[in-house]
Amino acid sequence: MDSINSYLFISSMLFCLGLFGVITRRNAIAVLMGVELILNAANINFVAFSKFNGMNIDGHIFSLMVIVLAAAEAAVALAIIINIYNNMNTINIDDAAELKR
Amino acid sequence: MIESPMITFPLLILFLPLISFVILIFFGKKLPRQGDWVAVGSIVTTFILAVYLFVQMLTSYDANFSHGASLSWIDMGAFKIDLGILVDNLTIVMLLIVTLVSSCTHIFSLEYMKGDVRYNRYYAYLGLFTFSMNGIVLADNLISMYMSWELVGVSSYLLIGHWFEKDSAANASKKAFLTNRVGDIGFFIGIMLLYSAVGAFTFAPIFDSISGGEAIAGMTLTLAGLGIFMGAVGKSSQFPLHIWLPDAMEGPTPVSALMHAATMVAAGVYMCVRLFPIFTADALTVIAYIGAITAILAALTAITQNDIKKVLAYSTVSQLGFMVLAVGTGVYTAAFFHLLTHAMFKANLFYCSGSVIHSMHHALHEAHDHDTDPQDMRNMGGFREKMPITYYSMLISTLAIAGVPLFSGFLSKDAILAGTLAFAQQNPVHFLLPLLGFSAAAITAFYMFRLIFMTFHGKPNMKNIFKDIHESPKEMTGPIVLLGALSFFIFYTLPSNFNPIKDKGWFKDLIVPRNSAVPGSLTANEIAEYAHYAHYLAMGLSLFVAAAGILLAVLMYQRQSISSEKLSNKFGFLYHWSYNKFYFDENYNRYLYQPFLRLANSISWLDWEFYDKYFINGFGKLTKSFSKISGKFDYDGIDQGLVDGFGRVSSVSGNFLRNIQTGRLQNYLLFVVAGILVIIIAQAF
Amino acid sequence: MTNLQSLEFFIPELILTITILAALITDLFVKKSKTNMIGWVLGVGLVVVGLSVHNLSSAPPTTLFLDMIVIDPFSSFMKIVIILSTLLVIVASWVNDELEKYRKGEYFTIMGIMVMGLFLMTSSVDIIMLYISIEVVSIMSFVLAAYLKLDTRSNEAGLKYVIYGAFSSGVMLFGLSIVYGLAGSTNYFAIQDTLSSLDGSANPALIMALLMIFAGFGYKISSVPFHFWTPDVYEGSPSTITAYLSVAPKAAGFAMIIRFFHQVFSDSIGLTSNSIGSTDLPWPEIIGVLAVVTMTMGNLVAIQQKSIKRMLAYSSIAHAGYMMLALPVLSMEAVESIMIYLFIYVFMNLGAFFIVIFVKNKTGGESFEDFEGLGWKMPIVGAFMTLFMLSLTGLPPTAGFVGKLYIFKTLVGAGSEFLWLVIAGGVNSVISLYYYFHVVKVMFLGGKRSDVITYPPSTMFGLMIFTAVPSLILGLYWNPLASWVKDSLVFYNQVM
Amino acid sequence: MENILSLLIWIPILGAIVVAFLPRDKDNLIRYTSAAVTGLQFIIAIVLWRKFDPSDGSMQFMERYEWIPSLNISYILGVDGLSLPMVLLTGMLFFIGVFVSWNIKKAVKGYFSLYLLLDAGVVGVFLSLDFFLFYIFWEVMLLPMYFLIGMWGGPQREYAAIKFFLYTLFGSVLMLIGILGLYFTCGKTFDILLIMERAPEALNGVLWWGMSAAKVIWVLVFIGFAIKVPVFPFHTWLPLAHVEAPTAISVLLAGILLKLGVYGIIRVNYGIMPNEVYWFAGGLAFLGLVNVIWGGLCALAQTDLKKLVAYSSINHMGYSLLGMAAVVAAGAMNGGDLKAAQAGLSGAVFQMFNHGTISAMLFILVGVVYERAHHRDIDGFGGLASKMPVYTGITALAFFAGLGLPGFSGFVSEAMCFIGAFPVFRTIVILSTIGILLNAAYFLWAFQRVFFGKLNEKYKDMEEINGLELFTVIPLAVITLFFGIYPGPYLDLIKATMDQIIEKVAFVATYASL
Repeated sequence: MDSINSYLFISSMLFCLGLFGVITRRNAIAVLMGVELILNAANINFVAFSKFNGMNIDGHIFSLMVIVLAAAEAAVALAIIINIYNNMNTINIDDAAELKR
Repeated sequence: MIESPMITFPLLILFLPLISFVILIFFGKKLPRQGDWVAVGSIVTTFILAVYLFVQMLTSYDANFSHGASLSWIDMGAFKIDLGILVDNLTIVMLLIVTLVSSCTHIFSLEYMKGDVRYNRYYAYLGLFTFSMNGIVLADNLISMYMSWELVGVSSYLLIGHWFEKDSAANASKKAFLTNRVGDIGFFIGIMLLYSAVGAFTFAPIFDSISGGEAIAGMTLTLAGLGIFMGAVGKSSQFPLHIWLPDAMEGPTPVSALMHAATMVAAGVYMCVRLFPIFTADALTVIAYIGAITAILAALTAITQNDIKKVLAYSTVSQLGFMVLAVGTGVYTAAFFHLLTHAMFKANLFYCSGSVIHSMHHALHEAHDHDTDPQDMRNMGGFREKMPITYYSMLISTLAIAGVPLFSGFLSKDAILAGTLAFAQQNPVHFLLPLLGFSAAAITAFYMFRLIFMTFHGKPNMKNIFKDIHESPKEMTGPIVLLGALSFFIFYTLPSNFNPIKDKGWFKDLIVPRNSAVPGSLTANEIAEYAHYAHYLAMGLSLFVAAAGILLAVLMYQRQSISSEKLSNKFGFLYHWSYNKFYFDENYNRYLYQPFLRLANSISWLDWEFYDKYFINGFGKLTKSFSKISGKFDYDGIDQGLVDGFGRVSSVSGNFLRNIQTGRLQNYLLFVVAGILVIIIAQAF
Repeated sequence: MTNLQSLEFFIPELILTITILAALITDLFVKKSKTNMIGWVLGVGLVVVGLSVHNLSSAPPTTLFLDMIVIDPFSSFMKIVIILSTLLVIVASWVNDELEKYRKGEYFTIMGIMVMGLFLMTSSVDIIMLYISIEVVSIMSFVLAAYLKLDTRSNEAGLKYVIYGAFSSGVMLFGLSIVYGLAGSTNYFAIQDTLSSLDGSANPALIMALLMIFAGFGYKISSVPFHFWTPDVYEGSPSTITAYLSVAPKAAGFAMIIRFFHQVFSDSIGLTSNSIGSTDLPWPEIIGVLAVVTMTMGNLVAIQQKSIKRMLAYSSIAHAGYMMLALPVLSMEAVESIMIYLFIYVFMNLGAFFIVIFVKNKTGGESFEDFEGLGWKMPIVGAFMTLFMLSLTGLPPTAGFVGKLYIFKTLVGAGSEFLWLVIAGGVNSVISLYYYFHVVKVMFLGGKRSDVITYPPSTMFGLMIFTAVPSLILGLYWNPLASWVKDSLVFYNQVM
Repeated sequence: MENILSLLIWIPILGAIVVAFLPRDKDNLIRYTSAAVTGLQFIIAIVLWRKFDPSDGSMQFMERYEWIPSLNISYILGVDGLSLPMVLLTGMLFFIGVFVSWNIKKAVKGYFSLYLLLDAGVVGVFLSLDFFLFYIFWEVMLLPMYFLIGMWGGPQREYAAIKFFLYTLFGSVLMLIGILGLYFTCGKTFDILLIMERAPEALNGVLWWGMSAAKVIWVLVFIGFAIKVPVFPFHTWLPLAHVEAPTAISVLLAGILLKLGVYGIIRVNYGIMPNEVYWFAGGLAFLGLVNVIWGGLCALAQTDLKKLVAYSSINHMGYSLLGMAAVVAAGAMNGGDLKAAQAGLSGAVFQMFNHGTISAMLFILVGVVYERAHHRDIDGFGGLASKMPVYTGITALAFFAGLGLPGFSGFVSEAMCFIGAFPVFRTIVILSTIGILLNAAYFLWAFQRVFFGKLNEKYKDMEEINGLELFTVIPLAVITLFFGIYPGPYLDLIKATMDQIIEKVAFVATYASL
C-alpha cells in the first residue's frame, strides 16, 4: 500500500472528521481539537505530496510550520477559553451567545 | 404707421377703459367719490370717439372701408405672432354699440349702485369688461381675440360675483367662467387646427389660404370652424352651454344689461360674423340648428318664469339663438343687424326692469319687508301710472323685440326669418329651421307682453308697498329714454327714404355680406337673391306670428279671458319642463359635475392612498405583518414611505438575515460549510 | 535573491522588529498609568518604518528570501495604508476609556506584531509565507479582540474569533495542500506555470482547492458567506480594535487576494480572460455574485441594528462588497480603483469609529439613543459624523463618492456584461443612505437645542480633523492620490 | 469680471461659511448677512444678463480649468440662453426667499447656512458644463434640502425629508451610470460640450444587453431628471415634500428645483442624444398628458391649500413636457415644421420660468394665510375677501396667473406648448386641453371656498398681509404680468439657443438610424 491515494484518503477522512467535530461539539476544547484534525489532515497531504511526487521538500517544511503555528494558535485559544471559564464558569460555546444583536 | 385717427381713436377707445380700471383698482378708495367720475369720464370719452368714427363712416360711406395696424408680439424666427387691430364698418358699428351701452350702464349705475361696499371695484371691473370687449371687437387675429375672449370671461366672473357674500352669486360667477372655459377649449383647438394648417393667426391670410383650398379644406376645416364656433356657444350662451346666463342675473342689474346687450354675449355672434368666411356648409348647418334649438328652448322657458330678470335673460338667450340661426343660414349681416337693434332694446329692457326693481327695493325697505323678492312679477302690477317713463320706454322696447313694424326689431328679425325661409326653400330638408324660428318669434311676442301686463297693468298685487312705488331719478331715466328712443326703426334706415317696406339704409349699404372663403359655397349675392325672394312671405308670416303672440298675451293677462292656471294644468308636464328650465342644471349636475368630482376624488385617492402607499411603499405594506413579528426595531420613518418601501423589505429580510446571525458559533461554521457546498453545487451546473 | 542580499530590502520589517522589541522592553519599566508611552514608542517606530518603506518603494520590484516575498510599489502602497491606519488607531487607543482598566503595553506590542504580519500578507508570493502571515495576523487579532479580560463580551468575541479563524484557515490550508500537490511547488509563479499547463483531468480537485482557499480569503475580508464572525467580534472587541480590524486586515486581505489572483490565475491581463488555471469556472460571475450578496446582506442587516457600532460592522461588510465588485475585472484599472477605495475607506471608516468611541466615552453607550440630539449638544462632532456618513454613503463632494466612482467606472468601462454589478452597487448605496442617515436624523432632527455646547478634547478633535479632512478633500481633489496609486500599480511579475 | 460665473457659485458658498461662523444667537445679523449675500449674487446675475449676448446661441463666459487630469475632469462653467434665465430666476427667488424665511425662529444660523449652500448647488447645476462638476452640484443640493425639510418642516417632516432624499438619490445613481456610459463611449471625457459633439457618432450602433446603448443611457438619465420634474410615475415625493417644507423652501422647491429636471432633460438628453429624442418624444408627450390630467384632477380633490398648489405644479410641468416633445416636429419625417418646434421648445422653457415665478407666488401666499390661521384647510376659511381685500386681490392675481389667463405669462407659455405640440401629437394635445378647464376649476373652486361667502367668524380679526410679505410677492407679480403682456424680452434671450437645439435635433433626423 504505497500509493499516494491511501494517504490522501486518510487525510480527507481526517478532514471530514475534523469538520464534523467542529460542527457538532459543544465543548470549546473539543471544537479546538476538531480544528487540529483539519490542520493535520493538511499536514498529511503536504508530506505525502512531497514524498510521492518526488519533489522538493517544501511540503515537509510547510507541515513543520503548520505544526508550530497550530501550537501557537492553540495556546491563544486555550488562554481565551480559560479566561472565559473564569468569567462564566463554562466552556460550552453555546452559552457564549450573548453577543447576538 | 399709427397716424390716422382711424387707428389712434380705436386704440384710445380700447385702452381708456383699461386705464380707468388700473387707476380705480389701485387708488379708487382714495379718490373723491371713489373715482366713479374717472370711469364715467373715460367711457363717455370713448363713446364720443366712437361717434366720431361712426360719423366718419357715414360721411365716407364706403362699404369696403378698412384700416389696420399691427405690431410683432412674439417672433421666434419661424414662429411669429403679430397682434393688431382691424378697423372697418363692422368694427365701428360694434364699437359704437359697446361704448354706448357701456356709457349708459356707467351713468345708470351712479344711482343704482350708490353706497355699495365695493363701489370703486365695481367701476374698475366695468372698465376691464369694456376694455376686453373692445379687444375682441378690434382684434385682427385669433390670438388677441382669444386673449380678450378670456378676459371678458374673467371680468364677467368678477362682476357677477360682485356680491360674493351671497353664495348664489359666487356660484353663478364660477359657473359662468367655467362654462365659458369649456367653450374656450373648443375655440383654442380650432385655432390650433387652423394654425397648424395655415401657419398664420391673422384673419386675412387665413381667409386667403382657405380660399386657396389646398392648405385646409373639408372635414378639418369644418372641425376647425365648429371648434371656433364652440367659443361662441360658450360666450353667447347657446344650447347646450346656455345654463350660465340665467344664473348670471345674480350680478347687479346694470351689469346684466351691459352683459346681455353689448359686451359678453354679443361677442360670440360678433365673432361668428367676423369669421363667417371660414365656416363650411356643414359647419353652418350645425350652427343653424344650434341657433334654432336655442331660440325655441329659451323662448319656451321664458313663458313660465316669474322673476322679471329671468324672463329677460331667457329672452336674450332666445334672441341670440336667432342671431346664430341667421349666421348658420348665411345671412350673417342680418345677424349683426339684429345684434345691433337687440343691443339697444334689450339694454333698455334691463334698465327698465332695473328701475322697477330699484323702486320695489325702496318700497319694500320702507315697509320693512325683507323676505319678499323684489324681482318677482307676481308682487308687481299696475305700476303704469306710478312710473310712466319706465313704462312707456319699456313698452316701446317690447314692441321692438316682439317684431312689430316701425320698430327696430321688426327690421332685423324679419331679415333673419327671411334668410331662414330662403335657406329652407333652397334645401327643404331643413324645413325645421324656419318653423322653429317663427314659433320662437311668436312665443317671444307672447312672453314679453306677459311681462308688461304682469308688471305695469292690472291692479297692484301688494297694496302695502304700492304707495311707495315711484319713478326713478334721472340718472336712471336718462338712459332709459335714450335707449327707448333708439328702438324706433328710423335710426337704422337713415339716410334712405322712409319706406319701411323696401328698406335700404346706411346699415344695408355699409355692412355688406362678404363671400365665404370656403371654395364652392354660395356667394353672398346668391344668398341675398334667395333671401329677397323669400322676403315678402317672411314678412307676412312674422307680422302674423307677432300679432298672434301679442293677442294671446292680451287675452290671458289683460282680459283674463283665458285662465293661465287652466292652461298650465292642461299641459302640466310641458309647464313643469318649461318652469324648471328643462332640467338642464339638474341633469348636468347629476351626470356631469358630480361624476367629475367623484373621478377627481378617486384619482387623488388612487394617487395618495393607493399608488404611493401600496405601490411605492408597496414592499413595505406587503411585508408589514412579518416585520411586526420579527422587526423589533423599526424606528419611525420605516413605518411608511418609500424608504419604508426599502425599509420594510430590508428590515424584514434584514431580520431574517439577522436571525441567521444567531451568535452560535456552530451555526456560523455550519453556514460556512453550507456556503462552500452551495458554491460547489452551483458550479456543477 | 539570496537571504543576505535580501536583508537590505527588508529594512522596514527589521526596523519594525526592533520597535516591537523596544516596546516590549519599555513595558517592563513604565507603570500602568503611563503605558500610553509604549504607544509613543510604537508610533515613532512606525513613522520610521513608513519612511523606509517609502524609500524602498522606488526600488525595482524584486523577490526576497528565495522567492518568498516580493517588494514592489503595490506592496509599498499597501504597507503605507496599513501604517497610516495603525498610527490613527494607536492615537485613538490613548483616549479610549474602555482600555483604561488595563495595561496597554501588550496591547501596543501585539499591534506592532500584527503590523508585521500584515506587511508579509501584502508581499508574500509563496503559499507557505501566505499561510504564516495570515496566521500571525489572526493570532494577534484574537488576542486583541479578547483584550478586555474582564468583559465577557470581549472574551466571547475572542473565542468566536479564534475558533472561526482557526477553522477557516484550516480549511484554507487544506486547499493549499491540494494546490501544492497539483503544482508541486509552493511558489506562486511555479504554481501559475503548472496550472496553466494542467490538463482538464485535475479540474475537480483544483476547484475544490480553490474554493477552500477562497474560504480563507473571504474570512479575512469578511465576505459572504464567510462573514459571520464579523458582527459579533466587532461588537465584542474594544472599539479601537474594531476600528482597526475593519480597516487594516481588510486592506492586507485585499492586497493578498489581488496578488494571488493576479499572479496565480491571471497573466496580468485580468480575470476576464478566463485564465484561471485550466478550470473552466465562470470566476467573474462567482465573485460578482459573492460581491453583490455581500454588500446587499451587509446593508440590509445594517438597517436593523440599533447599536451604531454593530451597524458600522455590517456596513464594513457592505464596503468589502463594494470593493469586491471590482475583483471580477482584474484589470489594472480594477486594482487601481480598489486601492483608491481602500485608501479613502481607511479615513472615513476610522473617523466614524472614532466618533463612536468618543460618544461612548461621553455617554457610556453606542446605541442610537446615545446619539440622540448629538448635533445640538456637540455640533462639531455632529457635523463630522454627518460628513463621515455622507462619505460612507458615497455622496459627492465627499471622498466616498470618488471611491465608488472609480469602482463603477471600472465596471462600466469593462463592458456591458458587468453593468448589472453597477446597478446592484447603485441600488445598494441608496439602501445604505437609509441607515447612514438614520444616524444623522437621530443626531439633528431629534433632540432639542441645548445651551451648553461641549467640544471634544484636543486629541480626539485632532483625530477627527485628521480623518475628516481627507474624507472631504479627497472628494474634491484627489490628483496626488490618483497619481500615487498609478505609480504603485507595479507588480513583481516573474517571467518563466 | 473675468470669472463672473465662478463668482455666482462661490459667493453663496463663502456666505454659508461666514454665516456658519457667526455667533449663533445673533439672529438678525445672520438674516441680514444672508440677505446681503443672496442680494449680491442676484446683482451679479443681473450684470451677467446685461453683458450676455442673446444673438449668440452657444456658450458664453466660459471658464475652463484643469481639475483631475487623470480622469479628464475639468472645472468648466458656461452660460447660454437656456441657463441664463434660470440663473436669474435662482438669484431672484433665493433673494426673496431670505425674506420669506425671515420669521424662522429655530436654529436660524443652521437654516441660513444650509440655505446658502443650497443656493450654490442650484446655481452650480445650471452653470457647470462638466458632468463630474454637474453631478457634484446636483448631489450637493440634496443634503441642505434634507435638513431644511427635516428640521424646519411640518409634522411629517422627517418622513418627507428622507423620502425626498431617497427618491432623488435613486434617480441620480441611475444618472451616474448613464454619465459613465457616456464617459466611456465618448472617449473618456466628462466635458459636456465635447460629449455633445462626439456622442451622436460615438453612440451609433453601440449595444448594451443587445439594446442600443444610447437608448439605455437616455432612459437612465431621463429617470434621474424625471424624478426632479416630477414626471408622473415618480411624482409622489412632491406633494409630501411641498406640504411639509417651510414656506420658503416650498417656494424654492417649486420655483427652481423642479426646473432642474426640465433643464437637465433639455441640456443632456436633447443636447447629447438627439436621435433618441425621436424615439422617446411620443412617450414624453404622453407623460405630459398624464401629468396635466392627473395633476389637475388630484389638485381638484385636495382640501389642503398647499397640497393643491403642489399638485398644480405637477399639472403645470406637464405642459412643459408637451412643449419639449414638440421639438421632433422639426424632424424631416414630420415635415420639418420649424414653427411648431420653436413654439414648443421655447414654450417649454418659458413655461418653466413662468411656473417658477407663479408657483413661488402661490406658495408665498399660502404661507401668508398659514402664518395667521395655522392651518391650510380650504374649507376651514371662507369669506376672507371681505376681511383682507389686498391679500385677496393678490391671491386672485396669482390664481388667475396660475390658471393661464391671458395677460399673465403662464398663458403665453402654455399656449406655445400646445400650439407647438399640436401638429405632431394631435390627439394628445386635444386631450390635454382639458387641463385648461381643470386649472380653472380647481383654482376658482378653492378661491371661492377660501375667500367668498360669509366671513368665517373665527377670522374676523385676521390682519391684512403685511409690508414684508407684499415685498416678497409684488416683484413676482410684476414679472408675471410683464411677460404676460410682452414676452418679447424673454423669448429674444433664449431664441438663439433654442434654434441651436432645434437645428441639432432636426439635423440628426436626416441621418438618424431610427
